[in-house]
Amino acid sequence: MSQFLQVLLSGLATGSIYALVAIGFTLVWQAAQTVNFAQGEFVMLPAFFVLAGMSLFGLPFWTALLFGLAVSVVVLGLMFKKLVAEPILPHGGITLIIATMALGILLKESVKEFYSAEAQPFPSIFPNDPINVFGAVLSMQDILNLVLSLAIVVALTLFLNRTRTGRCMQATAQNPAVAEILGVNVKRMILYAFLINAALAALASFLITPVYLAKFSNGETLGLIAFIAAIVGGFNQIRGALVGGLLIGVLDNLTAAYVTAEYRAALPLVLLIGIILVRPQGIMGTSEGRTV
Amino acid sequence: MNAPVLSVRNIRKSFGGITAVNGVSFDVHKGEILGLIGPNGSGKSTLFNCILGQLPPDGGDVAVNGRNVSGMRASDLNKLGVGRTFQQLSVFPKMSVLDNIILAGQEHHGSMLSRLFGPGDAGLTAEAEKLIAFFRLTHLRDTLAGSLSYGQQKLVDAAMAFMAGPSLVLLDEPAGGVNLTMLTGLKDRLAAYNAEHGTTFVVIEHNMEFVMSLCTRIIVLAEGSIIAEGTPEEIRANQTVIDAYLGG
Amino acid sequence: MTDRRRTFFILGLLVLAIAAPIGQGNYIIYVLTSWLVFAIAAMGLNLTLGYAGQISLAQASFMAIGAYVTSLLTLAGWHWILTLPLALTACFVVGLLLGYPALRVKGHFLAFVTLAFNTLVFLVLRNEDWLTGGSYGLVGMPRPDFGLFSTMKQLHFYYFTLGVTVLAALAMWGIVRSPWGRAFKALRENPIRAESLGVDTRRITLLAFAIGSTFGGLAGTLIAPLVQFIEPGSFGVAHSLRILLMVVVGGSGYFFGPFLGAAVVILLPEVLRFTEGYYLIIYSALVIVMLVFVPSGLIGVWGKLRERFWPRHRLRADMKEGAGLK
Amino acid sequence: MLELKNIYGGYGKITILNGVSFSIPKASITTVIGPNGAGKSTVFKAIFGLLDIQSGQVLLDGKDVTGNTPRQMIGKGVTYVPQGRNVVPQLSVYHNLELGGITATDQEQVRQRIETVMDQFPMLRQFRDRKAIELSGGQQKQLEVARALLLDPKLILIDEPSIGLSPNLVQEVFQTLIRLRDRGVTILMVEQNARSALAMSDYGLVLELGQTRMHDEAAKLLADPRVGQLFLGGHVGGEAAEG
Amino acid sequence: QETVKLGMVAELSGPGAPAGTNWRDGIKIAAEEINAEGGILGKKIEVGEYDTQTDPQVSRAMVQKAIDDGAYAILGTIYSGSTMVNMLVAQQNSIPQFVGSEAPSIVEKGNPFVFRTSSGAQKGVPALTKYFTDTLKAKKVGVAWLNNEFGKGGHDVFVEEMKKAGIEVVIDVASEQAQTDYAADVAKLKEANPEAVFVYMNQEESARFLIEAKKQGLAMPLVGEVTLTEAKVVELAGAAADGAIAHVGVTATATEVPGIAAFTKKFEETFKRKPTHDAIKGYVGAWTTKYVTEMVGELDGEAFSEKMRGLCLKAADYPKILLDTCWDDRGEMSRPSFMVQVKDGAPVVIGTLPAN
Ligand SMILES: Nc1ncnc2c1ncn2[C@@H]1O[C@H](COP(=O)(O)OP(=O)(O)OP(=O)(O)O)[C@@H](O)[C@H]1O
Ligand SMILES: Nc1ncnc2c1ncn2[C@@H]1O[C@H](COP(=O)(O)OP(=O)(O)OP(=O)(O)O)[C@@H](O)[C@H]1O
Ligand SMILES: [Mg+2]
Ligand SMILES: [Mg+2]
Repeated sequence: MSQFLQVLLSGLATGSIYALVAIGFTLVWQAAQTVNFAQGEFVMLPAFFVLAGMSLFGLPFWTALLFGLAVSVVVLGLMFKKLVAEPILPHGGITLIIATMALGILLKESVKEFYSAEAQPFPSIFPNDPINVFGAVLSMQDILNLVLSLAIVVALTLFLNRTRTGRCMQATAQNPAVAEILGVNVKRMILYAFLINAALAALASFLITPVYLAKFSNGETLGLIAFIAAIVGGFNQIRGALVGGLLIGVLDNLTAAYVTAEYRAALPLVLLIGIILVRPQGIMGTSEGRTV
Repeated sequence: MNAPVLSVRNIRKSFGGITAVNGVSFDVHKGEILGLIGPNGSGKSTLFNCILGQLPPDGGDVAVNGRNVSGMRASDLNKLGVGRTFQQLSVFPKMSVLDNIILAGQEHHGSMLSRLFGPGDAGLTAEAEKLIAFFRLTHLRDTLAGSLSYGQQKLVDAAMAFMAGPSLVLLDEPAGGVNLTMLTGLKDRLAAYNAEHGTTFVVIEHNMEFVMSLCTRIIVLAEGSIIAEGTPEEIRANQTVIDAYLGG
Repeated sequence: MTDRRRTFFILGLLVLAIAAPIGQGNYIIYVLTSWLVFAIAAMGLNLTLGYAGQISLAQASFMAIGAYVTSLLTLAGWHWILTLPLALTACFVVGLLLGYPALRVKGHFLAFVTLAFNTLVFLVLRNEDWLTGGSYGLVGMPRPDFGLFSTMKQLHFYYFTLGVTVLAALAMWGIVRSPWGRAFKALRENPIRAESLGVDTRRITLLAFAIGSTFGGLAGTLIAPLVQFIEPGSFGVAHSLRILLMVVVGGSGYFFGPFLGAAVVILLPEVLRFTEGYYLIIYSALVIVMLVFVPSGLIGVWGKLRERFWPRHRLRADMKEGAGLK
Repeated sequence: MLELKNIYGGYGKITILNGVSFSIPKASITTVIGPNGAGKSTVFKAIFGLLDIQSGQVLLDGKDVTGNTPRQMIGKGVTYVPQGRNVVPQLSVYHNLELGGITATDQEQVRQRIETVMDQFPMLRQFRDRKAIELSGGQQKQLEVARALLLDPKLILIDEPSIGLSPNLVQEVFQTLIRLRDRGVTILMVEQNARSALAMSDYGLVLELGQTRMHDEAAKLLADPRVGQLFLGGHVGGEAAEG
Repeated sequence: QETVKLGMVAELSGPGAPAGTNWRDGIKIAAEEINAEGGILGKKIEVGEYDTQTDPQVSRAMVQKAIDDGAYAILGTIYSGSTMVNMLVAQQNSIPQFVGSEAPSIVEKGNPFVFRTSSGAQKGVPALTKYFTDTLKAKKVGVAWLNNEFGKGGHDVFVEEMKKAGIEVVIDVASEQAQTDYAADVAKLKEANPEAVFVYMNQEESARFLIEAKKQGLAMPLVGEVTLTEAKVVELAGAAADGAIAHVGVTATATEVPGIAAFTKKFEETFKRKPTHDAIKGYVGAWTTKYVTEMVGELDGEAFSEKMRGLCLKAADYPKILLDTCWDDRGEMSRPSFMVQVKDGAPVVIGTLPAN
C-alpha cells in the first residue's frame, strides 16, 4: 500500500515537471502556431546559464538565478525570435519545425563543447527535506512544482483568453496576414510569445535541474515526453498540458512499478498513439472546427 | 420512369445546438440544372457536404441513380460520376494549372496499377489544354495555381469539374469573383455541356442573374428547410423568397 | 532544364559515381558507400515527406527492420538476394501500419507519432534479445557473393551498392512521374479537394508511407552487410532525425535532393574535420542559416544565386496577348 | 485624397502592375473593374503596403505613403478588406470584431460600434460567441465587412465584398457604403458584380494588364459599349442585375 | 617513417562523450610523457583523434580511417557496442588495439589483436561476490541496473555469480539510459527489502538513484562496480552518496599507489578536473603500447600481439603501468583491485583485492 501511494505521489511530482515543460509547447502553439522541437533544450539550457553565472562571474546562487533568467529571456526569447522564428515563419510551419530540430542539436552540442559533457550538480531552490505522507515520501520541491504548474496554467489561460493582448497573440498565431491588416503589431506579439516561453522554460529548468542534474542531453527525453503530454492533454488548451503531464507521470511510475520496467519507455508512446486514434484533439482539447 | 440521378431524403445535420440542415428532401432528374439558393447560413454548403460524404449527416439518405450512397466516401462517389466544387478556393496551390486539371481526370482512367505503369499524364494533356484555353488561362498553363488571382483560381476550380466527364456535378458558388464576361462563357459552357452529355448540375449561387438564366428549377433553402421550389419565374415572384433572400 | 540537358547531367553524375572510388583508400570507399545507402533511405523519406507532405521521423526504424531481417537470415545461411524480398515486404507492411495514424493527424502531431513508433521499434529490438541479440546487437553478417562477383572487398561492395541505388532511383523516378506522383502531391496540398476528385486519399496516404518505408528497408538491407554489425542504438530517433535533415537540406520534394542532402550529412564531418568536436555545431547552425535564406534546400541555392546576381524581371505572361480595350 | 503615380510592382520577378496611375477625390465611391487577373487586388495591396513597389508613388492627402506598413496605413485612417476569407478562425465572432478596433485608443467607443454593426448584421449578434471558422462562407464575409467599419476610417479599400453574400445583404452593404460616403468617407472598391456596383458609384476605373485603361464617371462607363462588351458580360444596356 | 602514429578512436561526441573525452585526455598526458622520453623506438608519437559520435557504424569507419592514415595501433573504443564492430577491422589489418570496453564477449571472439585496459565485467563482478558472501553475509540481494549493453553485461554476470554463491536475487530492477525518475525503482527495492543492493549504472543514473534512495530512506548497503563511488557520482549526489560501496579496478583515489598519485596530479593540473578511471585506462593503454613495442624492438603488429599474450608487467619495472598487470592469451587483463566506500563526501579505499 505504501509502495502504491509512493509511486502515485512521485508520479504526480514527476508529472508536474512534464506539465511545466508541456505548457511551453501549448503556449507557443497558441501564440505562434508552431512547435518548438528544441523545447527540451530550452529547458536544459537555463540551468547552465546559472552555473556559468556562478562559476564564471562568481555570482551567489540567487543572483545567478536572476542572471540565468535574464540570459534565457534574451537568448531563448529575443534571439530565437529574431534570428530563427521570425525569418523562417513565412516559409511555413514545417520549415520552422525542422529549423528547431537543428536548433536543438546546436544548443545541445554547444553546451557539451563549451561547458561540459558531464552532468553537473545544481543547487535546489527549496529545501529538499522529505515530507512523510502516510508512509510515502515527498519533498517540498515536489509539492511546489505541482502548485506552480497549476498556477501557471491558470494565469496563462486567463491571459490568453481574457485580455486583449492575449487575443491579439492568438490572432497572430492563427492568421498572421489578417492580424497584420487589422493593425495588430504582429512582430511584437510573436516576441511576447517567445519571451514568455523563454521565461517559463527557465523557470522549469530551475525547478527540475536539482533532480535531473544539469546535463547537455537532458532535453532529449524531456522534450519528447512533454510534447506527448501536451498532445495527450490537448494541444490547443493550456490546461491540457497539466492534465497530460500528470497523467503520463503517474502512468509511467505505475507501469515501472507494477507492469514492466523494460518497456516502461513505451508507455507514453502507446498512450500517445492510442489517444491520437480515438481522440486526436486530446483529452481536454477542442476540435479546430469546420474544414469544408 | 428512370430513377432520379440524385435523390435526397430527409437529410439532417446539426452542430452543437445549431440545426444547419433540417430534414431536406428533393430529387434531381437526369439533365436538369437545379439551382439551390437561400440566405447565408441556410445550410446549402452543409447539405452538399452531407450529400458528398465530406460530413456525416445526422440522419437521412442519399441515392445516386437509385443506389443508396449514404456514408460513401467522396472518392468513391466521385468514381460513380459525381463531381463537385467548393465554396472556398480549393486548387492545389503548389501544382501547375495543367497538373491541377489533369489530376481532376486521372483517377477515372484505368486501374490504380495501370496509373503507376502507364503514361505520366494518363493521356489527359490534350483535354486539359482545351479547358485551359477555354477559360483563357493558356498563358498560365505552367504557373503554380496558388499564385493566380482569386477569379482565375475559381476558373481553374470550375475547369476541374468538367475533367472527369461526370454525370452529376454539384457546384458551390462557381460565379463568385468571376468577371461577368467570363461568367457568360461559363454559363454557356455549362448549358452546352448539359445539352450535349445530359450532365446534371446542382448549383449554389447568390448571383441571381446567373441562376435565373441557367437553371431549369430552383429550390430555396432557409434555416435548413426548403421554403420554396419552382421555376425561376415562380421563385422570382414568390413573396416569401423575396422577404427572406432577394430583398426589395 | 531541357530533357537533353537533363540526360547529360544524369549520365555525368553516373560516370562520376563510378569513377569516384577508384584509387581511394578503404575509408573513403566506405564513406561513399554509406552515402549511397543513406541516399536510398532519404529518397524514400523524400517521397513520404517531400512529395506526399507526411512528416515522418521513423525512417531509421525501417532501416532497422530491413537490416535485422537481412542479418538474421544471412547469419542463418540465406543468400542476401533471397532475404531482400522478405525484408522489403516486411517494411512495406509495417509502413502501411505506420500510415494509419497519418489518416487522423497531420504535421507536427504526425512527427511525434512517428517518432514514438521509432522508439517503440528500438525498445523491441533491445528487449527481445532472444531474437535480436538485444543491446549487444548482431555481428559478422557476410557480404553477398554473386558467383563471379564477390562483394567482400570494399570496392566491390561499393559498385554493388551503386547498382542497387541506380535501380532504386529508377523505380522512384517512375513513381513520382506517374499519376501516382501527382496524387501524392495532391494529398500534400489539399487532401479534401483531392478526395472529391476521386483520389483515394486513404490509400494514397498509406502507400506514401509504405513505399517510403520500403526504401528505408532497402537501405537497411545494405547497411547490414556494409557495417557487418547492427545494434538497436544505430537505428534510434537521432538517426531518423539525421535522415530527415538530409531530405530537407538537399531539397525536399526535389528528385535529386536526397542525394545532395545525404552527401552533405555524410561528407561534412570529413570537410569539417579540422574543427574537431565542433562540426555538429557548425552543421546545425548552417542548416538554420540555410532554412532562413533558401528554405527549399541546397537544390534551390543555384536559382537563388541567379536571382540575386542576375535578376531577370519578367513581364506578366498575358502582356503579349494584348489588351482588349485599346 | 488618394493618388497613384505610375506604379510598377509585382510578385518576385514578375511585374504585374505596369504603370498604374489614378487619383480619387474625397467622399466618393470608385469602383474598379477589369478581367480576372488584371491586377485589381494587386493595386490594393500596393496601396496598403503589402507589395514591393518597384517604382512609382502612392500619395494620401498629398503626402507620400509609398512603402508604409499596413500598421502605418491604419494609423493614417485607411482600412482594407481583402478578397477571399479573412477571419481569425479560432476566435469568437465578437473577438474578431473587437480586433477590427484594436488600434483605436477609445475602446469604449469600439464596444459601442460593435453593438451598432451587430444591429446592422443581426446574424453577428446571434452567433456572437461562436468560433469564426464555424460560420458559413457568407457569414464570414459579413463579419469581415462589419469589422472594417469599426474604426473611423478616411479611406476604405474593399475588394469584392459581394462574393458569397446573399442579394439582400449585397444591397445592405452597398447602402452602408453610400451612407459612409455621405458622411465623408472615401471608398475604393473592386467589384465583379459590376453593373450594380457602378450604378451606385461616383467613378469607375477599368484596369487591364496592370494598367489603367479608363477612368471616368461611373455612369459613362456603364454606358460605354466597349466596356459592356468586354467586361460586363456582353449585355450592354440590358436589364439591370438582380440583387 | 618519421613518427609513430597512434589512432585514438573514441566517443568524443554523443552520449559516450564524458567517457571518451577522459580516455582522450588520459592518452594526451601519456603522449606528452612518452615524447618527452624520446617517443617509441626513438620516434616521436603522433596521436590522431577520431570521433565515433558514440555510433558503432561510425566507429567502424573511424578505425578504418585511422588505419588508412597509417596508424600503428588503435586506442579505443570504450563503448562495447562500438568495440564489437571496429575490432573486426583492426583484426583484418593486423593492428593491435587497446580498448576500454568491459563487456565479456569482446575477448571471447578469438581476436588476437584486441587487449583490454581494465578487466572485463566477468572478472570485476566476481571479485565482488566474496564481499557479498563474507563481509555482508547476505542471503537475499537486489539488483538495480541500467538496461543498455554496459549494464546488461554486469547484470548478467552478477545474477550468475549470485546463483553460484547460493544467494537469492529477490528483486531485479531495470532502468533506462538517461532515466531521471527513480521513484518507482527505489519504491520497489524498499518494498522487497533485500539485505544489500547491487547497483550497476552509469554516472548520472547512479547519482539520481542515490538521491532518490536517500529521499525514500533506503537503508541497506548499496554496492556497485566501479561507477558507484566515482568522484563524479559523489559530486552529483552530494550527501546522498555517503555509504555507497564499490569495487574498482583502478581509481584516482588510490593515491597510496605512487604512479596513480602522480598521474592524478598531472591530470588535475592540465585539465582542472579529477581523472576518471577511463582516463587512467587510456593512459595505461598508451604506455603499454610503448613498453611492449620496445620489447619487440620494431613496429610490427603481429609480433606485438604475439608478445602481449600472456605478458605480465610489474609496476616496479614499468612504473607507468601503475599496478602489476597481466594479459592472458585472449587479451583479458588482470591486476589488483580495490574496495572503495564514500565517507563524508569522498571515496576512501577500504580494502585491496588481489588480481584474479
Ligand atoms: N463545422 C461547423 N461547426 C459549427 N457550425 C457549423 C459548421 N458548419 C456549418 N455550420 C453552421 O451551419 C449553418 C449552415 O452553414 P452553411 O455553410 O451550410 O451555410 P450556406 O447556406 O452555405 O451559407 P453561405 O451562403 O453563406 O455559404 C451556419 O449557421 C453555420 O454557422
Ligand atoms: N502571390 C502571387 N504570386 C505570383 N503571382 C501572383 C500572385 N498573386 C497574383 N499574382 C498574379 O498577378 C496577376 C494579378 O492578380 P490580382 O490578384 O491582382 O488580379 P485581380 O485583378 O484581383 O483578379 P481577380 O478579379 O481574379 O481577383 C495575376 O495574373 C496573378 O497570376
Ligand atoms: Mg456556403
Ligand atoms: Mg482580385
